Formats: sequence, C-alpha cells, structure tokens
Amino acid sequence: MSAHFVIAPVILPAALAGLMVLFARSPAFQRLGAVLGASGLIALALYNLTQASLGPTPYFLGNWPAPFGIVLVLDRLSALMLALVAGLAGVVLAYVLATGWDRRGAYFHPLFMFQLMGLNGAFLTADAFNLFVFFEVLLIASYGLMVHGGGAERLRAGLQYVAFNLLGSTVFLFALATIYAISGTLNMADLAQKLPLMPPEDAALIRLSAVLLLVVFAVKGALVPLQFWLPRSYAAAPAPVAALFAVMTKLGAYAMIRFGTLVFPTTLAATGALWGNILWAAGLVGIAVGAFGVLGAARLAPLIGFAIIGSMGVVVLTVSAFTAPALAAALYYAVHSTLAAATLFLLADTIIARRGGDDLAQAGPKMAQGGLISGLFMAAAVAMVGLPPLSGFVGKVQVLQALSAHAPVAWSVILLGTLVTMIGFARAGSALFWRVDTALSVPKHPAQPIAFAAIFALIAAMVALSLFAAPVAGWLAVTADDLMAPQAYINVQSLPAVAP
Amino acid sequence: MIALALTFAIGCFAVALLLNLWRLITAPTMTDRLLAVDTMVVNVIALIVLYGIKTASGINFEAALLFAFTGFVSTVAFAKYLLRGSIIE
Amino acid sequence: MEALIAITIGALTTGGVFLMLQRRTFPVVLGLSLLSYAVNIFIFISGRIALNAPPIIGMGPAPIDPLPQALVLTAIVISFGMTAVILMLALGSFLHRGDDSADGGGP
Amino acid sequence: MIGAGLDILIAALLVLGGIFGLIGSYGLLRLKGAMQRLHAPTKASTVGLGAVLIASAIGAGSWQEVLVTLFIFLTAPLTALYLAKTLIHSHVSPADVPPAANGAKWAAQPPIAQKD
Amino acid sequence: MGKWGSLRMSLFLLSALPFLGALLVGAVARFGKNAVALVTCACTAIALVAVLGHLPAVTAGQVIVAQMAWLPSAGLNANFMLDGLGFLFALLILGIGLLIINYARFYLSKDDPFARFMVFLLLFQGAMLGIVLSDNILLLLVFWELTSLTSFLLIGYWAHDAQARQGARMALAVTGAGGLALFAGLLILGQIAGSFDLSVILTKADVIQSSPMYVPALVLIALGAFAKSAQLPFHFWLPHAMAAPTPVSAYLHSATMVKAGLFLLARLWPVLAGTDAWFYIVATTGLLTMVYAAKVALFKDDLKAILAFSTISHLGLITFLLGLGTREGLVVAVFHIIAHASFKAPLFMVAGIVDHGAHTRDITALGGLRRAMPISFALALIAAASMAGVPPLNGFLSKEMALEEAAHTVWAGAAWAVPLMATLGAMFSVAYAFRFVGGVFLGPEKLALKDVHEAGFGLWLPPAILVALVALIGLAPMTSAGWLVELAASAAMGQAAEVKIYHWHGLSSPALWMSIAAFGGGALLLGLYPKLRALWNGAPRGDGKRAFEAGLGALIWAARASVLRLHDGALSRNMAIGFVSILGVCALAIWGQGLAHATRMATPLSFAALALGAVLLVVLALAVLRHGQRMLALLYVGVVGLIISIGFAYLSAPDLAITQITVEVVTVILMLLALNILPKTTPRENGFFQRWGAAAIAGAVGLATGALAYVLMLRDAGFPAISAFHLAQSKPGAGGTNAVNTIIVDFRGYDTYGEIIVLGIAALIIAAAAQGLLTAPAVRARLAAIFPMAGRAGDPHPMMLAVATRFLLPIGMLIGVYLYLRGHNLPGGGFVAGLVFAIAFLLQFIASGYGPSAARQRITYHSLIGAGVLIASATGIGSWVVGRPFLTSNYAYVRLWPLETFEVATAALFDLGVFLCVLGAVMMAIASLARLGQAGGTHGQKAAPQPKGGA
Amino acid sequence: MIRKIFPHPYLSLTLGILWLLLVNKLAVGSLVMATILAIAIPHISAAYWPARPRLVRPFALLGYIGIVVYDVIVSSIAVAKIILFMPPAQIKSAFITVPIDLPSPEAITLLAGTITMTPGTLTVDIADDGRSLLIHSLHAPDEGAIRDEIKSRYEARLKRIFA
Ligand code: NA
Ligand code: NA
Repeated sequence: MSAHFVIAPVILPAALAGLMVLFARSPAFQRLGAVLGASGLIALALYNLTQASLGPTPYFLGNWPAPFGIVLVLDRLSALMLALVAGLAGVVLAYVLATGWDRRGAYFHPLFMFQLMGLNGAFLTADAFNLFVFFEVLLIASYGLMVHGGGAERLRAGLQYVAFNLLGSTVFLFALATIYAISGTLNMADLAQKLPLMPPEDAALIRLSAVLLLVVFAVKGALVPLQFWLPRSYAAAPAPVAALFAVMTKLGAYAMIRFGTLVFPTTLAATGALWGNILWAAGLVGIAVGAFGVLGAARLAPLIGFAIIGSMGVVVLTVSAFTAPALAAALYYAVHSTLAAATLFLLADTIIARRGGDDLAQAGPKMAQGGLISGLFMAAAVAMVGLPPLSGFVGKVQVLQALSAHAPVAWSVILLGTLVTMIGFARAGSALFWRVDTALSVPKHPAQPIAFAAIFALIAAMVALSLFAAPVAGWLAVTADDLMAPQAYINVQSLPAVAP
Repeated sequence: MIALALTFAIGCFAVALLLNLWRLITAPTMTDRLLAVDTMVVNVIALIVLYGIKTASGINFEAALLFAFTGFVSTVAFAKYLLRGSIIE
Repeated sequence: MEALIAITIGALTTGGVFLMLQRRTFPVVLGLSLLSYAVNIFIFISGRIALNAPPIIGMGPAPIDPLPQALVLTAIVISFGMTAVILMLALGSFLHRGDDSADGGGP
Repeated sequence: MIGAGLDILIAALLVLGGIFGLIGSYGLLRLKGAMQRLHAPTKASTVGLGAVLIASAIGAGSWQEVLVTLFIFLTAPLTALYLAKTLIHSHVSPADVPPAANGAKWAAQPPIAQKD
Repeated sequence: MGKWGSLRMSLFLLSALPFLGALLVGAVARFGKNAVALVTCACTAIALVAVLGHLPAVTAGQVIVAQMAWLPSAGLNANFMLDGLGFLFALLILGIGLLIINYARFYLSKDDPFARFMVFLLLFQGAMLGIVLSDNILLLLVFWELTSLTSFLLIGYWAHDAQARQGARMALAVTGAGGLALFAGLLILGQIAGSFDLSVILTKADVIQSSPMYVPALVLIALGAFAKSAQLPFHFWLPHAMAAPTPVSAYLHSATMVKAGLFLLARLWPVLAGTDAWFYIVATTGLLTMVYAAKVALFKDDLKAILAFSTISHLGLITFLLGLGTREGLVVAVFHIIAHASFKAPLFMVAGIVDHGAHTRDITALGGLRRAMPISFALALIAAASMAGVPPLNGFLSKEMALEEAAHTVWAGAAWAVPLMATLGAMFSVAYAFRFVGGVFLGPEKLALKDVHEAGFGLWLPPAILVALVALIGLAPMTSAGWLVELAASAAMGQAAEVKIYHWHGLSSPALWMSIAAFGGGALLLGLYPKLRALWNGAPRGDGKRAFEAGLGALIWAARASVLRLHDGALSRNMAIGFVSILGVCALAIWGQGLAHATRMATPLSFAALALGAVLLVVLALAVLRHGQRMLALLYVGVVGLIISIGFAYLSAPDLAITQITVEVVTVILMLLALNILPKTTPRENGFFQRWGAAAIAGAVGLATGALAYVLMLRDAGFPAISAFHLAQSKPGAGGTNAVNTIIVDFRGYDTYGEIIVLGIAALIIAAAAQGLLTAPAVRARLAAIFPMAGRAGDPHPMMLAVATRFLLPIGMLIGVYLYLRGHNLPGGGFVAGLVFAIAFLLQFIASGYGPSAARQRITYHSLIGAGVLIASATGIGSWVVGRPFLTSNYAYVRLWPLETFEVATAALFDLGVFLCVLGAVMMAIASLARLGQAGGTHGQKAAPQPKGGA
Repeated sequence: MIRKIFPHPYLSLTLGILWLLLVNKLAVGSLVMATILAIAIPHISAAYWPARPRLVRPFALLGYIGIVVYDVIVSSIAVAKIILFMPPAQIKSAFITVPIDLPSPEAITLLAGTITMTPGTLTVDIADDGRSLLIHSLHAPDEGAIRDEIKSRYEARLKRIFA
C-alpha cells in the first residue's frame, strides 16, 4: 500500500486546476474549487505533519525503484513547508474572495492552484531534476498571478521578474547537467551517497555545480546580489499574490537547507565550507540591503519587499552556520517571516484600497477602518522588525544564540539591521496613519470582515508561534537534527549499494 | 559505388549549404534571405536523408518529414509577415 | 566533434547573454531563446556524444544515454512556455506604455 | 544482377541529386535578378532532394520517403508563390508588370482595395 | 505551599492585568469617557492592591515567584518575581499611574480619542510592570521593548502635530536602539551566567566579572539603560517627547519609562557593579548628564522643556549614585528615585494645568499666576522646593545624602572633581527650580493672562496627593519612606541595607557646605540670569535632535542613493550584476582546484558537420550583431534552431530533433505575431556598457560555459549512469523500445506531468493577459495607431494557399496521429503530435484567417488544456486503484481482430493527456496573440494611413 | 450516406494512401487504421473545406500527374543549364499574364502549382478576380509560346478533369 498522502498535496491542486480550466466559464465553480482545494490542502498538511513526525516516508512514482524513477520523500522539513504553504494559501484565498481580487482578470483560481501544486511538488521531491520542473511550475504560475489584473506597471515589472527568473532557471539546468555528467544520477539521496566517493580530481566540477545550484536558490531566495527583482515585482503584483509569494523566497531557503545538508554537507571534502562562506557574506549584505531599502523606500509595497530581503538575509546568515541549532532557528525565523510578510502585504492592500495609494511622501485621506488597520499594521510591523512580543523577537533570540560563535559580526549586523528596519517601519506607519490630509474627504469603503479575519488569522498565527515557541522550537530542533544526520532520508529510499 | 556516390552527394549538399550561407550574408533583399533559408532547409533534409542511407537507418525519417513541414510553414509565415505585417488575419 | 559542440555552446551562450543585457524587450527575448539553445545542448552532452547510436532498444549495440535527451525534451517544452509568456508580457508592457524598454520603473 | 542494377540506379540518383542540389544553391548566387533567383531552388534543389529521397526509398525498400517527396513537391510552388509576391510587393515596379486580364488587379501590389 | 501557590498565580495575573484592562477598555470604549476612565482606574487600582497584598511577604524577605516555561531552549522563560526593588517600582508605576489616569480624565479634551489614550496607557503600564516583575532577563527585554513601542504610541498620540510624530519616532529610535544593544548585552550576560533567569544570574557575580565578555556585556547593557534613561549623549529624545499630552509626560518621563534604565542598573547592580569599568562608565555618564542637563534646564523657556532637562539631570544623579558601586550610593539612589517621582510628577501636572488655563507653556509669556491659580502655585512651590533641595522636603534629604556620597568619591585620582561637579549640578538645580516657580506664578501678572482661572478639582487633586507625599517624606522620612528604601535597596544589593535618613548630618558633613554653596550659587545664577541668558543665546551648542535628524537624513539619503537607486528596475544592469556574480562565485569555487583530465576519446568530425557548424556560428553572429533588425534577427535565430535540430538528429537524438524543430517553428511564429505589434527595429545603443560591457560579460560567460562543456564531454562520469536501468527496463518494464519516450511517459512521467502543466499555465497567462489588454482603452487606441493598412499587400488569403491547406491540414493531422501512435517505440509521442496538430491549424489560420477558423472551432482551447491535465492526472491516479503509486504504468499486448497484436499501455493514455494539453496550449497562445492583431486590424481600417512600421 | 461518411472522398482516399506510406506496411491492421483515419480526419477538417470540388474525370488526373512529373524533370534540367552555362546578360526574363478560364479554386491552384514546377516558369500572383495568372519566365525569348503551351498543355487538361 503506497502512502498516497505524500503525493496528494501535488495531485489535488493540479486536478482541481484542471477541472477549473475545463469549466473556466463558471465563476462559481472556480470559487468552490478554490475553497475545496485550500481546505483539502490544509487537512492534508496537518495529516502529513503528523506522519512526518514519525519519520520520513518515500513515494516511488511509477513504482520504479530509486534512484531510477522519481522519488518523493515526506520528511519533517517538507511537511513543515507544506503546512506553511497550505495555511498561507487558505488565508490568502479568503482575502482574495472577500476583496474580489479573483475577478480582476481571467484564470485566477487555476493559476493559484497550480502555484500551490508547484510549491508542494518542489518541497516534496527528492529528485534534483524534478525539483527544477516544479520550480518551473511554481514560477510560471507565479508569473501569471503576478500580472493578474494587468496594467502597465504590473506587466513591465512582470517582464523583469520573468526575465530574471529565467536566468535562474537556465543556471539550474546548467548545474543539473553538470551534476549528471559527473555523477550519472539525479536522485538527491543517491548524490549524497556518490559525491563523497568521487575521485578527488572531480572536486572542481563538484564545487562548480554546488555554486551554480546555490546561485539558483539565491535567485529564488532573493539573496544579494540576485535580489534586484524582488521589491519591484512584489510591489507591482496584486498584494494578496505578493502575500502568497512570501513563501517563495523560503523555497530558496528550503532548497539551500536541503542541498546543504544532504548533497553538499560541510563534511563533503570537495565543497566543505564553500556554501557556508558564500551564504555568510550574502546574508550579511542582505540584511543591510533589506534594512536600507526599508528605510529609503518611498512606497509601502516595495518597503515590504525590502523587509523580505532583509529577513531572508537573517535566514541565510543563520543557515550558513550549518549546525542543528542554527537550522532550527533559521526554520523558525523563515516560518515567522513568511507570516509577517504576508500579513504586511494583505495590509498594504487594505491600505491602498482605502487610501488610494501607498506613497509615503504624500499625505492621504483619513482611511475607513483606519484605527483597526493601524493597529494591525503596528502588530505586523513589530513582528517583521523582530520586536517583542511576537514571533520575530522569539525568532531573533534563537537566531542570535545560534550564531553566538560569530557574535561580533553577526549580532551587530542583525541588530543594526533591526534598528534601521524599525526606524523605516516607524516612518512608514507614521506617514500612513498619522500624517493625514484632513482636506481630503474620507473615501467610503466596505468593511470586508472576512478580509480582516484573514489578516487577524495571520497575526494570530504569529502570536501562537510566539506563545507556543517551545513546542515549535522543539519540533524544529528534531527536524534540524534529522537534517544534520540525513541517513534516514537516504535509507528510506532503499538505494542500491554504491561502489566507485 | 554507393558509398562513393553517397560521399559525393553529402559533399555537394554540404557545399550547397555553405553557398546558402554566403547568400544569406550577402543577400540584397529580404526575399533572397528567405529563399536562402528555404533552400537551406531543403539541403538539410537532403543531408539527413543521405545520413540515413549512410547509416542504414530510418530513424531520422520523421525529422526529415517535419523539417519539410515546418520549413514550409515558416517560410510562408515570414513571407506573409513581409506582405501583410500580420500573419494571422 | 566535442570541440565544435563546445564552441557552439560557448557561442550560443555568448550571444544569448549579450542580447539579454540589452535594454529592449525583444532582444532580451531572443537572448533567452539563444541561451535556452545553449543549455539544451549542454544538458544533451551531459550524456556524452555518440554517432549513429539512437536510444531505441534493438537498433544498435550501444545506444546513447537516453536520460539527458528526456531531460532536454522537458527543458525545451518548459522554455517554450516561458518564452511565450515573456513575449506576451513584453507585448503587454509595450501596448500599455508605448515603448518597449525593458528597464526602468523602479519602486 | 537486379541488386547491382539497383545499386547503379541508387548511385546515379545520389550523384544526380547532389549535382542538382548544388546547382540550385549555386543559382541563388549566380542569377542576377531577384525574380530569376526564385527559379533555381524551386526546381533544381527540389528535384535534387527528390532524387535523394527516391534513392533512399529504393535503397531501404521504404515508402516513407515518397511521402516526403510528395510533400516537397506539393509545397514548393506555394513557397515560390509567396516569395514572388514579396518581390512584386516591394521590389518590382508596377510598370514592369503586365496588366491582368479584364482590368483586374494583381493581389500583391499595393495600393489595393482593402478586403480583410 | 498552598498559600504561596495562590500568590504565585497572582503574579501572572498581576502582570497581565493592565493588558486585560486594555482589552476591556477597548470593549467599553463606546460607553464614553467615564466608563473608560472607570475601567482603567479599576484595573490599575486592583493591580495596586494586589501588589500591596504582597507587602507582608516581601517585607519578610521573601521573593515571590511565578514561573512558566516559554522557550526554555533559548533561555526565554515567563518567570516573574516580586522582591523589594520590584515592589518599589510597581508601587510607583501603579500608584502614580492611578493619579495620572484621573488627571488625564480631566486633562484631555472632548475631541481626543480618550479610549485609545487609555488603551495605550494601560499597555504601557503593563510593559513597565513587566520590566520590574521579570525574573528572566529575556522576558525583561520583551517588556523593555514594549515600553519603547507603547511610548511611541503615547508620544505620537496627537498625531496631527508634526512635532509629536517626530518626537515619537525619535524616542522609538533612540530607546529602541538602546534596547537592541541591551539585547546583545543580556544575551552575553546570560551566556556567561549559563542562565537567563535573574535568580541564577544574580548569584554569579564572580563568574560574570571575571569573564572576558564582562566588559562588552556591561557596555551594551549600559547603552540600553542610558538610552532609556536619557543619559548623555542619548538624552535628546526626551525633551522632544514632550510633544505628548502632559499626562504622558508626567507618567513616562518622571515616574516610569525613564526610570526603567535606572531599574535595570539597580537590578543588575550585584553582578555588574563594583568594578572600575562600572564606575567609570556609569558614574561618569551620570555625573556629566546631571550637570549638563541641569545647566540646559536653566535656559529653557518651555515649562515642559525645563522639566524634561531637569528630569535628565536627576536621572543623571541617580545613575551617578548607582555608578558609585557602593552600598550607600545604592541606598541614596533608591531614595532619590522615590523623591524624584514624587516631586517631578506634580510639577508636570502643574505645567499641564498652567498650559490648560493660560494656553501657553512659554515661561517668558507667563507670570504672576499666583493669584489666579493659588492651588497650583502652592503645589508647584512645594514640589519645586523639593526639587531644589530645600529642607525639610524629601528632595533635600536625598540631595544631602547624594552630595555626601559625591564628596567621598575620587575620580581617577582627583578628589575634587566629583564634589565640584555635584555642587555645580545642585546649583543649577536650585536656579531652574526657582525660575520655574517664579517665572510662572510670581512677578507681575501678564496682561494676556487676565482670564486665567484655577483648574478644577480633578486636575489638581492628583498632584496635590503627590505633593502631600513630598512633604510627608520630608518631615518623617524614616517612618514614611525609610522602610521602603530599605526594602528596595536590600533587594537590589542582595543583602540587608542600612538606611539612615537624617535632616541634620552635622557641621562636619561636606554635604552641608556643598548644599549651601549650591543655594548661594543658585541665587547668584538667578541674579545674573539676563546676562547668562545672553551668553547662552550667543554660545554655539550642539543639538542632539538636529544631529540625530541630520544623521538619519544622511542615512536615508544614502539608502536612496545606493539601495533604492540600484533597485530602479534596470533589468540590463541587474542581469549584468547577476552574470558577474555568477562568474565570481564560479571562479571562487574552482580557484586553486586541479582540473580533471580527459578519460574519453574525441568523436571524429565530418565535413558535413563542420559545414553545419560553420553555418550555425556565422548565422548566430549575424543574429547577435544585427539584432536591431528584429525580423531578420528572428530569421537568423530560426536558422540557428534549425541547425541545432539537425545536429540532434546527427548526434543520435531523433526525438530531440523533431521536438526542437516543431517547437522552433511555433516559437518563431509567436514572435512574428508579436513583432507585428512591437517596434520593428531596436535602436542602436550607444552606451558603452550595452556594447562593450555586455560583450565582455557575455564573452566571459560563454567562454566559461564552453570550457565546462568541453571538459565534461571528454570525461566519464564517476559512476555508471542511472539510465542503464532505463535502457534495460524500457522494453520489459515500460513496454516501449524508445527509451527516451519511456523515460518521458513512464520512468520520469512525473516530470512530464509538471512540464505539460507549465505549458498549460503559459497559455492561460497569455490568454488572460490578452483579454486584459483588449479591455484597456489605451491599449486598443495604441493597437489602432500601429496598424496602418497602407503599404500592405492586398489579398490577405491567397487562394492557392487556402486550397492547398484543405489538404495540408488533414495531412498534418495524419502525421500527428502517426507520431503519437509510434512514440512509445520510435521517435514521436504526444508532445510532438500536439505540436504538429497545432502547426497544421496554424497554417489554416495563416491561409484563411483567424476569424473564419475560430467560427468553425467546436472545442475551446482552455477545455483542451483542462482535459489534458485531467486525463494525465486520472491516468496517474488510476494506478491507485490497484494499490500502486501515481503514474505506475501497465501495458498489455492485446489481440483484437483485425488489428493484429497491438499494445495497450496506460502510458499511451498519459501521452494523450500530453497531446491535448500541448495542442490546447499552443492554440490558445496563438489565438490570443492573433486576437490582439485582429483588434488592431479592425481599428486600423478607420485610422489614418501611416507609413509602415509603427513605432 | 456515403457522403456523410466521406465528406471529401478524394481526400479520404489520399489520406488512406498516405497512411499506408507512413507506416510503410500493407497489413490488415494498417488498412483498418487507414480507414479509420480516412473517415475521422476529414470529418474534423471538413469545417475548413465547405465546398466540394467536382472531379469529372478523376482518372485523367493520373495522366496529368504523369505529364507534370516528366515536365518537372525536364524543366529542372533546363533551369540547371541556364544557371550553369548561360551568361547572365543573355537571360531574358519576363512577366507574362496568362488569362485563365478554370471552374474551381482547386483547378486554378493545380494549374498555378504546375506552372511553377515546370520549365522555367513561376506563378507569381493571381489577379483579384481569379481570372488571370501572373507568371514569371526565367528565360522567355517568346512570351506567346509560353502562354500558349500553358493553356494547351495544362489548362485544357485541367478543364476536362474539373467540370
Ligand atoms: Na518531458
Ligand atoms: Na509508470
């Protein structure tokens, strides 16, 4: 009996999207399907979390043995990411349905489902080339969602987003081809077995493929200096879509963690600390770029984009240590910052809809539901900056402690970044909510309780993440231990023995 | 005998291909360029077929057929573009 | 043969990268096409090269490695979809704004 | 005997095919008028390819090549027509073209009544 | 145990009370100001009673604790404790809070959102209470940062005032920055001590002070405390926070927020104090702050500014006392904390009353209010006298004790320095205190102030209560406050403190003489005030705020000039940076690594291959060099694709050859469709970068890629490729002889599943974008403008092609069916079949136009895509029925007359899904682009003729 | 009934033959498949071919094809000679108008295609009324002869084949 629950998070949205495309003319069906899909994915994610806690589960596609066929592996890390995607998708979908964003262009719901399919597929696969395929699925769906609704700015930003990501995809292929050429395999666990046995003169080629892969993940994770696409495209995208995209940078982090612990661990002689050193530098600069971007941004939406860059800087800086506590802290922070960024983007949308724009230099009218929105914004900003009492602070406590071996540099940069980001958010909040042009009439806007409920849900999630930090961190600590000792992940695939 | 003829024919079409290239570089009109490319397709198909004879393999028959099909469609499309700007009206 | 293929890959990459670094959308799209040619050949050669050894069972003693070919097929299809999308976005951006510059419009 | 005869036939077709193919491409360079150049590949190259295909068909005892040959012969006039139209459209002066019968107009030459 | 258990619970409840109160206030907001005030008061009062309820236990020397794990792995615990020190501060926070709430009830106007104010105030109160009740330094940090955040809200309460907004941001920035330094400091401290619980840390003085990380920890913690307590050079935020409503100033800046820094210094005193580093850092800062701020206070005209600088000065004094590191110093510091809170809060409240009544806080515009506001005058007089250190008030007592301590302090060998500075500070203090009272209430009555009346009962009662306390403590210090000081000081130093508060220390006490000097000096300063003022006005002075603003401004400018500038959406630059960084990391990766040697022989090169290679390279060069002529470049790129596909055919990849060429044609046609609308040429770039920079980068990337390819081709893999399995299992396992196809539809069918979805999505995006474009009026107008009909050839649909297509379309379909059916065993498959069908239909469109073809179309393209995805999914799911994983194929050889033996494979069904999806996607993309052209064409007929070429 | 199954019987026939050529096999299975496709594909594509050409003498078409194939070979030799041996200055090219009188688009198309593939001539354009062809002759010392040959050798035959 195969564990179909492993692949269900991929097939469910794909099949639903297929149905939605088939019945594209019925908006009611689209919405029904979307709700069913999101609820189903949440249920599956919860079930998969419990399953993954028991140990990794393989899924042999086509019933072919590894490494010859494609294998999916559900482990703690992938289950965590699936849950993050499902939860975020549910919230974003509720917001979209409440605000009618889905009606501003064609095919929103199938694209949304395909996006989820791509993300879930990428998190589940244990095959390097299949990872590429699902990267492409989620990317192309994201291109569609990004330009949903159309308009000059969105299309040009979309063009740049696509162009830059195509560069990433191309590098991905170069890297995979190099890996296959030197090792003859594509299965990640198989690579983990084979690379240490490669002749020493192949070290340069292994290192080359390692950095090429890192470049790919860096593009996805918006690591400096490959982050230029992010602020603009996220700002131009429909804000709820940008909220969903918050998880996409984490895909980059996921892939770095997966490959950095499984395929190119620090114990691999050829690569050693290569990844760690690059990530260390990229993380430090990323934090600075993110913080300065937040400080200097002239509009709210790109400001949030820069905050994402900064938070990814924190994540990869932490990952760069490649120790179990660091990975656990990085995962905690990654989950947190996904929620925080998503909250902020949804709020940005409510603000833009009520204020007529998110220009920070221009005083706007008093907003409908302004008091509530400002309170929510404060909470979200506090979370994103990493101030107490929300999950950002709890995350930073763990991150800083995990990095205490590199304290002088890492702590200074993280804390100074926090400070500058905080100043930036304070300026933005005061410009949006305090500096009101009373001469402008207050535009009426429906209250949209479900939209607010969605934002509340995200903040509640961050509160819960903070309150129940101990069980979460405990679970993540085991996850990190598993990652640092990936033998179980390899063993469940029953790979044939390797002889050089 | 066949081998010799085959080598000769392959050489002829390869040289023809280079002549097409020269035409492509020096073409006085866009039509000449299209013509050069269209002829290239013909010569390429010939080379594929000759290679098939040489290796006694029919494996590239589909390629030859599709080269003919797609070569035609693209020449028409480019010509239509020159004539009308819009290829699907 | 290997040298010729390597030169071809290098040349396609050079051309593709050069065009991708231009400021208008159309050259960028062309550049991406060239780059995808380069990468497709690159994947293909990861199975090394062989003449008259098609990956069909029963057609020869030592068929070429079929896996890279399958990967190239996937890559071709995906890059086709991507090219079509970016082309549409280039078109849309141009139709909205009246110029086809790929640059500009930052946050 | 029959085998040897077939071999000779195949070899001849191959040699002829090669020569025609070469002539077709050479004509592209040698002929001076743009309109003249259209003739070369349309006939010579097509026939050259046809010869090669027939040789292949005979050699392999396969009918598939006949299909390609048919296809080439079916589409060559269409290609030529379109290319000729582009020449008429932008490289040939209307004065150099004889009028159509009954006072009708040639399709490719502008300006023409629009009937999209 | 049971008894303490119930009290333990109450510590959690106690620290939660203000937050619960804030929620409750939000709930009752709609019932009006009184309801809000009542709830706020009730909450605060209950909390106060709860604190007082612990008095017996605390007095008995017990530490009340309440512990709950939060994130023990990081040392973060929700551990609370209440000892004497915490008790004192809790008393201040809640007691003065209660008074402030009542004051604010009458102070704020009808237009001010009162409930919001009270929510903020309670949140702030909760944060403060949390700081003083924390037993875990990380928990303390949580509350610490919360005070920064809530005070940001309180200071910015009057958000319409730009000063308030600025002041709030500045306070947040400075105290927040300090908080982050504190964060680092506390982390170090916790790591040294091995625990983040104060109860543990406080027992580890030796370990901490002998650690090499002691000084960094001390510096960072001190930074946090100094920023919060407005010590030099971070003091500047406090005066600007005076833009807040007066109750806020009275509460935050006299009794609570700024005292948090002092609390921290006192809390960590047992483990941090007593070293030279502590003394020189803390005491010096305090002393300098005291003198500097007192001097500035003398020259301020705004009442609240005077009080603000006075506060800074007194905080400096307390910091100095703590910095001494002596037990006596600590006792005096604790006593002065009480004294300062008791006289500074009423002074702020009086300033608010005056502001309310006279509508100005400018001391130069005020004067002679003693008759109009007698109560306020009395209150101000007593409080200010205490501030000046006039006996017998509590300020006098604490100042005498402080001067006494100063007199015994030697600073770097200089015995005179500290006493001198302390006396100077006291002198300024005397002067500004009397200037405050005199300037407002004494002297001639200003004409503009004729109608000023005393404030109502509600406004003066809260300060009156505190002033009464000032007097009470002054008269009976040991009875009224001695026990509290002892309680707090004992708790702070971790051992029984000796508290002796006297009015008279004897003539031998240096404090007496210093005090007398201070009064004399103060009188002199007031006498010379006009001259001094002129000097002050003329003297240049640093302005912390301006420096802060300038620094922040410069930072923002730098951010905009660097980071924002780099994110301006310059795709070409971003790409260039991307390529260069990729090259950089690759160079880093292979630097110093030996290059692998070749293990394979090179494959021979034929003349035909060389000719093809030459064609490819030359045409590629043409395409790149002449890319400005777009159609031409497209033609060249098409030729490159053609050569590549023949290359695939030559190199034993027939499937690649046919896929490449069919995809190529569809791509070229899509590009032609787009080019019909886009500009026909690319303007020549004259920029150095676009030509030479791009060429250099491109050349380097190309060289690297080519070299890598060359190395890989001539070297064998380290292990046998997994594809050996695919070749071996293709026929027996997957039922097909074409190993590429069996990989695609079977071994790696899951990749293909993703791949067709990519294609389907691409089509959906294109269709959605086209639909969006067609509904935008500006787009339609532009389409019309770029579609001139003049200059086009006539006859869009020549008869010959139309007739030929009647055959070519069916033949195309026939070829498609053929390719589909044989794909499993020979080159072909659903993908190519779909493309061939699409090309056949495309030809139909070219020949006869989209309109008539669309009219004849029976199936929508999107349903083809949907059906394709569903069929592929269903095929995969089908294997679940037999208990096998997704996409497990099955095949059988079926004998079915008259079709001989043929193979039925589920993979073929999967391939059908591929076929439908590909066909639908390609057609949808083409149709969408064609519709755009059509929209332009129909408009174009009406548009004025323009020369061909559009833009 | 037959018309319902085979909307374009000649197309069906062509497709059936082409299928057998494609699969390169004459077996029962191939014939059955050829029949299925010969029925199915014209049905799908019938929408794009609304009118039906009238072939009066279908078998005469075979003779016509024979003539054309012969002419194609001859014509290519002629063209080859001109390319290889005739000095460019001596090549006398000309546009020639050929008035035509054929009943159906299919017939006109066939004629135009034939002209292109046969000696030295190339169909360039069709008049917008469909009543004359513009042809280009590579080497036309006598335009009238060429016009006459086209009319007599090809057009006359086509008239007989298509009613
Ligand atoms: Na594939
Ligand atoms: Na299978």
